[in-house]
Amino acid sequence: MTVLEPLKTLTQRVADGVLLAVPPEYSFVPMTLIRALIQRPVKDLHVLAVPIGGMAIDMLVGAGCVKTLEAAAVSLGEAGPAPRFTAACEEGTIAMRDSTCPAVHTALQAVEKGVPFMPLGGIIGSDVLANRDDWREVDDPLEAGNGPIVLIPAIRPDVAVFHSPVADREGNVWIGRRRELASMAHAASETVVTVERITDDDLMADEATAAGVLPAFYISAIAEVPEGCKPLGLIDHYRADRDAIRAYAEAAATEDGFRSYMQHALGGGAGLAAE
Amino acid sequence: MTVLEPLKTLTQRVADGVLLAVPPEYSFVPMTLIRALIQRPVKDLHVLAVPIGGMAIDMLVGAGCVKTLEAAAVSLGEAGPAPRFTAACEEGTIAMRDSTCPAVHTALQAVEKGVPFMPLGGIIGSDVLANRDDWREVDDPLEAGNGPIVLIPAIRPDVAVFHSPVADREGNVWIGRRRELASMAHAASETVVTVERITDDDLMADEATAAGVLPAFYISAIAEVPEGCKPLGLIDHYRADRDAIRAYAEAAATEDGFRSYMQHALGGGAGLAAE
Amino acid sequence: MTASLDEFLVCVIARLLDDPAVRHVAVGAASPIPGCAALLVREITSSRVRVSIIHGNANNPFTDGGCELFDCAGQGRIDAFFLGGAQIDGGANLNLVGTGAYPNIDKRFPGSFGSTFMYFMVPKMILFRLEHTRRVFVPRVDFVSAPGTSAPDVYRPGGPKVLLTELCLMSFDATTRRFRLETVHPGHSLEEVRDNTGFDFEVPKRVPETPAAEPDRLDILRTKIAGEIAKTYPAFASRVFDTSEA
Amino acid sequence: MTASLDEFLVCVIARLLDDPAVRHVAVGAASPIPGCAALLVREITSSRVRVSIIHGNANNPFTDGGCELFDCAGQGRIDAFFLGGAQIDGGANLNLVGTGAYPNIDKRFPGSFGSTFMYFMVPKMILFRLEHTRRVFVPRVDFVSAPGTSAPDVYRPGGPKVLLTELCLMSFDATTRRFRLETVHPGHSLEEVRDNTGFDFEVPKRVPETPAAEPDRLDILRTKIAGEIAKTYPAFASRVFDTSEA
Repeated sequence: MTVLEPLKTLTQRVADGVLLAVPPEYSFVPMTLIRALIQRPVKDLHVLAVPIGGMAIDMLVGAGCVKTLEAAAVSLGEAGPAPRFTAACEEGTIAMRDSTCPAVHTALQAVEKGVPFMPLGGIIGSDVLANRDDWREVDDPLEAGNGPIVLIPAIRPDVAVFHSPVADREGNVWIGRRRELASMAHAASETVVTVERITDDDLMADEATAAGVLPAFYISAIAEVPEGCKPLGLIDHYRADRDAIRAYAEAAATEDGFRSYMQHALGGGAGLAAE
Repeated sequence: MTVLEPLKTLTQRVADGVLLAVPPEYSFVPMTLIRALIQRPVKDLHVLAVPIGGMAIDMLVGAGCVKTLEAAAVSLGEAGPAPRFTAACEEGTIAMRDSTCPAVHTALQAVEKGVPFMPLGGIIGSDVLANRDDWREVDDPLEAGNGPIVLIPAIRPDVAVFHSPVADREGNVWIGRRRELASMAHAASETVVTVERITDDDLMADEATAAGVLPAFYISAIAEVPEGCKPLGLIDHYRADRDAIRAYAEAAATEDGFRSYMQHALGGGAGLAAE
Repeated sequence: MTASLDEFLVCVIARLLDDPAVRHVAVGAASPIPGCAALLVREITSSRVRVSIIHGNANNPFTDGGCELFDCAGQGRIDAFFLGGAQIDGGANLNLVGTGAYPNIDKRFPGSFGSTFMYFMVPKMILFRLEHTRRVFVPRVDFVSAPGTSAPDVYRPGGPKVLLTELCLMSFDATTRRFRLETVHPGHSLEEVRDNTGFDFEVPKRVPETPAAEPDRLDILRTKIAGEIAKTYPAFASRVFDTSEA
Repeated sequence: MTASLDEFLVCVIARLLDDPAVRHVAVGAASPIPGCAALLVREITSSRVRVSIIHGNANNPFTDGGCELFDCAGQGRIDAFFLGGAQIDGGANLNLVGTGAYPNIDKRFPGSFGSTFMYFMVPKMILFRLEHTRRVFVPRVDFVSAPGTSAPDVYRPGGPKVLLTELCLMSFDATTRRFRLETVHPGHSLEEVRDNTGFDFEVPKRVPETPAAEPDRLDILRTKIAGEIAKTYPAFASRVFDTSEA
């Protein structure tokens, strides 16, 4: 059964050292949960950006919570480069596994389908491939003249996290057309969700909206966290606070600036892993 | 641009000899279109059931429109075996390619992803595999100790057909949670759709329902055909007419019974291919 | 209360599913008796057991299209599933395609459906075939829709665990590749099972009788489950429970 | 009406897209100028050209999640797309990852995004990099996010066709694996292009000037497109078209 619980206990479901899947910047990013994880602080995460990262991953990296990071890119969008990610790569303080967007989707879809790998076009001749000892370029295994192709091994996240506008009491969660959240949840061993609100309605009852629902049996636990994406946006609920994102980008340009920003963001508390 | 046109011209988009993808019995089956194709009559079809067939495919087979059929199964559900399919297999009048449900989905998803094949678990040691010279069992191509696996080559339908409750004037089509219709349309070169009605609303405008919409750029043409699934059902619109399906099952038990049923169903007109 | 054969079988299956390892039961096409059993277990476990009925909308939680059931099984999220077969042999091989030398079929059946995949993936695979005759239970199936066992290097987290018929309940041992008679239904005998089974199977010294339907469960079945299953299988519900059709 | 550089570049790209072979233009992350050009071409072709802007909801027709853009490209449903690069070399290899000896990066950029796939799949791939310096246009990229050309046995229906910068428009020939200067923007010269390009490229005998922005298109851009692009790129629209932010 899906559990409805407070954020505090929900946060405990992301153990130190897990492989954590995080949705892309523009979609359903659980910023309040991320800040709570940093506050704890969570340690030694292996983070998979699905497929790109933004402020959430930059903060986790800056706070020293991340051991390895797999992503097709990390950036703050219109606010520019992700400063702590950039610094961590340049200083070599995280192990970065560069990927490309469809390869992340493919790796999750392999788990979704219960197969150990899936093929993906393109990629051949890139240094992305050259630096991935887990990916494999093979001659057409059908022997049908299709040429070489790259096989992407499955990636099974231990925990997937996201924030949604609404869940019902059965644990069904609205995702709308952000179906990469479905693939992420299908692939992950556990999926932990924060939502704006819990509704007493049955989200599956109406065929008109059921298509946008991730069924409860993929969801481990849900916490009600209003405004849980802020300062990022949540579709149909609130827009991204561009001033706040720019302020973060400026503050996080230096290690000291980041630390004082985070101390303020976490309510002056402790909890930066590097301390 | 997606074209809105009458059923008569829409029918011409299914040329003789094409590889035609047809949705499963319980979902969005374009029965009026199928009857119009039989009336013409369409010839030498290669039919792909996605992944199982029912009355629509039984009628096409009985009317002599089908040269080869790939399906995981064909049946009339609670009304019993599909009589014309059964007879055609036993008499050897169609070339039957037996598949299994997830293999059909996998073959379409390979086209969807632009790759020549996809792996699928299970299957090994079955006579389904033994009788498919296109499928290929290979040793783990990752050489990671995963054991043997079957590779399913991509299948690209020339035309996919289905019936939906509603489309808008841009050509966006509602599919709800029947997402196999999306895979089918993504994989097919052309997708031809009948709908209960055309709406002046923009189906993509509301985020709450957009998740159930197949975007217009996958759709070649749409015809407004009220009650276009009957005697099968259409979700939230009308239930399957079980008496009519049983009457079909009884009539089609013999070749003669099928022919007189179809002559009645097609309005007494001509058009059975075998005539 | 006397249970009909349908109701008796529902209760047998319910006992097989009322097992802590079973968290999610899926029920495929044209399976009203397994469907009833799954819904009954959901009821008596206060929804600890999830039930997914693939056809129709009632109790169908899937929102990702026709592939989702198979994906779920591939992910290990389905703990129990049901398969039948026009022929089943002593190695638990299933034939859902036809008799004769394929592709020159003598008698054609609908086809393999998802069995060729599901039989490998679902840990508790329950074979359910009402008709217990030598026509069904053959020495060797004419066509293997799905094999009962696989070589050790084949990825196979699932496979056949039990076989339930109108006569008896058998278990299947993937190591010995043989069925074992567990219980014989009331009113039937070991000899009757032997006479009607075309393959050899293990018989323990003492073969108990299959327990009767539990009265409390039978009551729940008739009061709460009958209407629920009618949403998916109206003809079945009408025949067995005399529900009026919607 | 004088066009700003942004507006001028929008009109150059619009001419590249106003081509019967282009039925569907997709625009990826952080690409406001290509986004404006695509919307402009949609407007002047009466929506013959479809436009999909990936980020945000406006003009985003996708309903199948983050993979749909890539799936579409793999299906051959995307005719034109845009890529940039922190470094681009004379073989049209792109580097979006960083400078230095990877993984010991000197200067890190965001990452390859989908370039490693899209560069192979989209027939009309337009390289768009405003900054035209030897820092960007290098003899050999430090990291190949996506290669400009591939061996003949590699499935590659797409690849680079043109390169547009603040100075000029070049074309790319996959057979010779070289860029060719097509036009130089008004106010700039061949010498300036040569001085600021770190790789060798073909120069025709006569190098025309890049045509100016068409006044009628510029008018449409300012009146109809400005508001539309603001839905996806508010900061850009505010800067270039002085739209008030929502």
